[in-house]
Amino acid sequence: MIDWILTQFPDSILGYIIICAVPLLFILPYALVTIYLEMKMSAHMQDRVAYMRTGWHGTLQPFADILKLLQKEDIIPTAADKFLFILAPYIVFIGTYATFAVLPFTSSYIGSDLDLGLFYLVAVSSLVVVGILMSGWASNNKWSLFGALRSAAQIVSYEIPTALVLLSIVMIAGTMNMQQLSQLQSGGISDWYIFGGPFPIVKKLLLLPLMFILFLVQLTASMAEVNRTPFDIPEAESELVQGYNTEYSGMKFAIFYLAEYANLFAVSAITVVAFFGGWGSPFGSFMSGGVWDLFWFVLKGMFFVSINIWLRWTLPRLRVDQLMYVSWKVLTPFALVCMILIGYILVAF
Amino acid sequence: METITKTSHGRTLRTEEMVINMGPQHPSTHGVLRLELVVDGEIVIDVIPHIGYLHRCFEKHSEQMTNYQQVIPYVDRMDYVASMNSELSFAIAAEKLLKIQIPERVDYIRVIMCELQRIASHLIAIGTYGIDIGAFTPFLFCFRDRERILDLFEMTCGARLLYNYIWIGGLSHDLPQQFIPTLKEFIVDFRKNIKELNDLLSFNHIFIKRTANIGVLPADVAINYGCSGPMLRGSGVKWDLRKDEPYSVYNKFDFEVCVGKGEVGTLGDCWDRYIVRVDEMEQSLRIIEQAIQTLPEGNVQSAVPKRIRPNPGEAYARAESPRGELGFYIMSDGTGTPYRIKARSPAFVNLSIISEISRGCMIADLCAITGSVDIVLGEVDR
Amino acid sequence: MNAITEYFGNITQSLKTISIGMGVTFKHLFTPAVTIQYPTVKMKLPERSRNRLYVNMDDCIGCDQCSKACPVNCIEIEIIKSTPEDDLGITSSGQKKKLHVPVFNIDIAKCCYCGLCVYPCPTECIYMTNVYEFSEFDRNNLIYNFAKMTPAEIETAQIKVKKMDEETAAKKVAAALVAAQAKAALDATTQTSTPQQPTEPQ
Amino acid sequence: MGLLDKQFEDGNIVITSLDNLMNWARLSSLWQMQFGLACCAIEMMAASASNFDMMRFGVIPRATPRQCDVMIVSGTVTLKMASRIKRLYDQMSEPRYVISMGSCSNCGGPYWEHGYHVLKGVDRIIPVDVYVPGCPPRPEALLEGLIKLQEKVRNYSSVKSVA
Repeated sequence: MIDWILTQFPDSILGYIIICAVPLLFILPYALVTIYLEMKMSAHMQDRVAYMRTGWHGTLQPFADILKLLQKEDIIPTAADKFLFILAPYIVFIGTYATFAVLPFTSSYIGSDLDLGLFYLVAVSSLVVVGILMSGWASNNKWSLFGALRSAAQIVSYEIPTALVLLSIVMIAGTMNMQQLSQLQSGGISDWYIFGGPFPIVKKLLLLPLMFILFLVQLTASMAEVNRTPFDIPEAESELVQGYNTEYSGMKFAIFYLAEYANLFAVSAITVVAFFGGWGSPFGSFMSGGVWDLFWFVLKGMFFVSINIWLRWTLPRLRVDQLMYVSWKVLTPFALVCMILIGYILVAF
Repeated sequence: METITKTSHGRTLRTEEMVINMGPQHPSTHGVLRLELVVDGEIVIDVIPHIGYLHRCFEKHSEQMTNYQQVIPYVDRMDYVASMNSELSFAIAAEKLLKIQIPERVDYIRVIMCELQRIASHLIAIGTYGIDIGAFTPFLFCFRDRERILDLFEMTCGARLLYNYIWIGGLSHDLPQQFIPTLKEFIVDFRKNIKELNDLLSFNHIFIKRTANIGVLPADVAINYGCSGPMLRGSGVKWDLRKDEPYSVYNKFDFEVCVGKGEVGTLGDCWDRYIVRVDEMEQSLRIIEQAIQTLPEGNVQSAVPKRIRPNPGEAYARAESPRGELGFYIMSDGTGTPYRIKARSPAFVNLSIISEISRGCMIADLCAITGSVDIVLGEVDR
Repeated sequence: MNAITEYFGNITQSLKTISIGMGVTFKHLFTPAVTIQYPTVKMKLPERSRNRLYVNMDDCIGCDQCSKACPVNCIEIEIIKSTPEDDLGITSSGQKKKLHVPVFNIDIAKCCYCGLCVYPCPTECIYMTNVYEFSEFDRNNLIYNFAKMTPAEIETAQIKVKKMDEETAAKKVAAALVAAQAKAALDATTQTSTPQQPTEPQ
Repeated sequence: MGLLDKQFEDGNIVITSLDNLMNWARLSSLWQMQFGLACCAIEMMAASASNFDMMRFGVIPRATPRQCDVMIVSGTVTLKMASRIKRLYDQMSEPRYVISMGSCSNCGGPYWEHGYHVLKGVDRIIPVDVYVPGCPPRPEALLEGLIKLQEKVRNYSSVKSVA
């Protein structure tokens, strides 16, 4: 697909710009659907119905929200650091958007087929924290500052279990390339790494419990990385008002909002690629190839997005120190032990 | 403001305290309370509560009324989450002043209403406490159940929140026909819902970790500060005016006084105060069940005085509101207008303990502590 | 050892309680919603429901009882006496109306919906209805005027009353004059027998 | 107010339909400011709870004034609180609307006569769009006020000469 675009615009920067814009084709509709999905899901969990008045069952609501945010006055507080204040939401969005470059949506499309795909992911997703820190600092609001500092501590801590989990996957797969990673698991449901990967039965059974633990670690860490309940302490509504985005209004806030949802999909996609076979169909070669790949990838991604939503509307929030406890004393040791065991299994069998 | 602390490495660390303003518009101050925090990073060093943002001049107002009956709407608006209990407290005080005997049916209905109101009030306390801790769903479950209680109230007296139902010497209406069956249905459903609430929130491990050992209030401190209600019982003191100084017909019912036991943490922590409220809802259901079984017949308005003109004198009566001991002191000069009315509001007294128990906790804990105190600003400021 | 059991206990407890909680919310995902979709579906209010006040002016006798009972003084009533030849009709309970009511304003914005005005009304003409949808863009629209009299009617009523008052005053003066004369005559006759008539106290 | 506010001298079919679209977006996504003052706040909470579910109208409670469209003044405004409400209103970003909920914020309510510490109507400090009477108004009454506000927003025109 990328080659095709480049052939259409030979030797021109325009081709690259178009390539860069391709993920937007996915993110924007996805964000609209997810906002709607989240509200509807949470509402039905709480015995109510949510959006009903715009279109059929309120399906047009996300459009209304976005259009309204477009019209809102864009306030920059007098005492704010104007440059950073304006820059921050874009940095957050860029950090999230950059991860989409290496997500293998189908077997034929990947933004950039990097050999260091997973490494790039871990590196680039830390950019978000810079943006959040910026916004918190530039707002000149004490609550925002708290949110930003909490977020920095949180994301930095949770990078480590994520990295360890991904490292284990890299050890098993022997590649950091996201596309190859998906290719390895394309042989149907039994080849997925969550079920031990495409290995002989003994090795598979040995890997299975470890992979399950790693999956739980990854799920928890990914929730923390996107700042969602029970790890939403940077924007903890009942403590810090809105945390780092307290002072943001209108479109700038919309960008934060969009970035949050895009990030949600990005981390879910990482889980999917690492454990659930990426774009691979669960039935092996049946229903695979072309559009089916995209279908399976998005379906699996949305499944984990829904799990995130489900957890968000069930659980209370952790405290800052407890958050650190979970990361450093639970997730990191578990991931480390699993990684060592996996190394042993790989060598021994 | 600059403090120099020694780190474990022996080097000195220069930190500065920050003054931060929480409220009057803040999601977890339950209304218009303003807390002035002095924080060192996330650690709260000092809390100074500022009140008066909802001062509605209740006491001055009641001295302007031409009739004791007219005070009741203002009593309603004092503790707007538990109006029935406030009304009962005021009615008892006024009846004491007037020296009137009320029919037994009135007493029974009052008890049913007050216990229903106690459940409704605790539901709000529990639900908003969930929000303080970050769980949104329990709040909506609580409000769903509360709505059914409000339907019962509306069926009886026509209003959902501020009832003007308990009058001096009687009630404004008798119970409607379909009240008892609807109430019985509600009791059956609500028992299940309490269990569900416990599954979802009370025994959730994150919730326990957030509230256990936080804001520990030792019994002696609680007594010294004059705390009452779930605040005091959460610290393990068995003090409930319904049992210890029975008013109305509470001595006829069999129920337990719920106290905190320190099940998951230290005795007197936020979780204990929370669980006391959950347990009290079950006890209220027990009282209601007993009351509807033995509900006597009678006319609810037979003792309502045509003209309320007490002899010069004074009276004080107290009752157990969902927040604690709510007392009214009424002074009469022999005219129809009350000469002086003073309310002893439990939320005000309970609130005063915030700065005592929240020193050294984190900001997130402070939200948990304010929530567990369960203040209603209308009653704090009056 | 204790620390280790606590550590693993914490983890298992968290996983267990989280899954229980998730079970609860999952169950509710498929229970029907309790929402009443307000503008399309309206809840049937109970009979005793207390909402907007209404005054049936045909029955109002202008006794001012409701206004006195109101704790917030949001009812404003003015009355004009009627002349004997006026027939103001009777209320539905058969009571004869004796007073014109040119002004009967209720400031619904001030009203506290306590219902205290309803009970003292002798003709049950003021009552709370179950209308609750009456929000306004302008606050002045929330002052409800229930009186039906036109300005012309008010004026004629006032003139009549004035005339009647004047007549009665004149009558009174005449009567007083007659009485005074009679008294003087009486005084003159009794002066001799009674030594001292007590005068009015200062 | 917004980006397109009063930028056009007169309307044509494009601007009018764009107006309609923009107004539709505004009216169906009125984010509410999450703050309560007194008794009415409880009914406001009840209105956003399951039984009445204000979110059906696109109303989401936001804690920060910057991201809100509608401020529901729910309860007695005391003189001490009045300055805070004014400040919160100033912090909201345009276009912003105010619903005055209940007797107290309409005109002081039961405290209008003797309440020495009560502001006699919130419209003395901030402009009010819709007055919802009641003490406290039923949740349905608040929703009706919201629908009234939506009607008001629907008829808004960004063209100078308002028909």
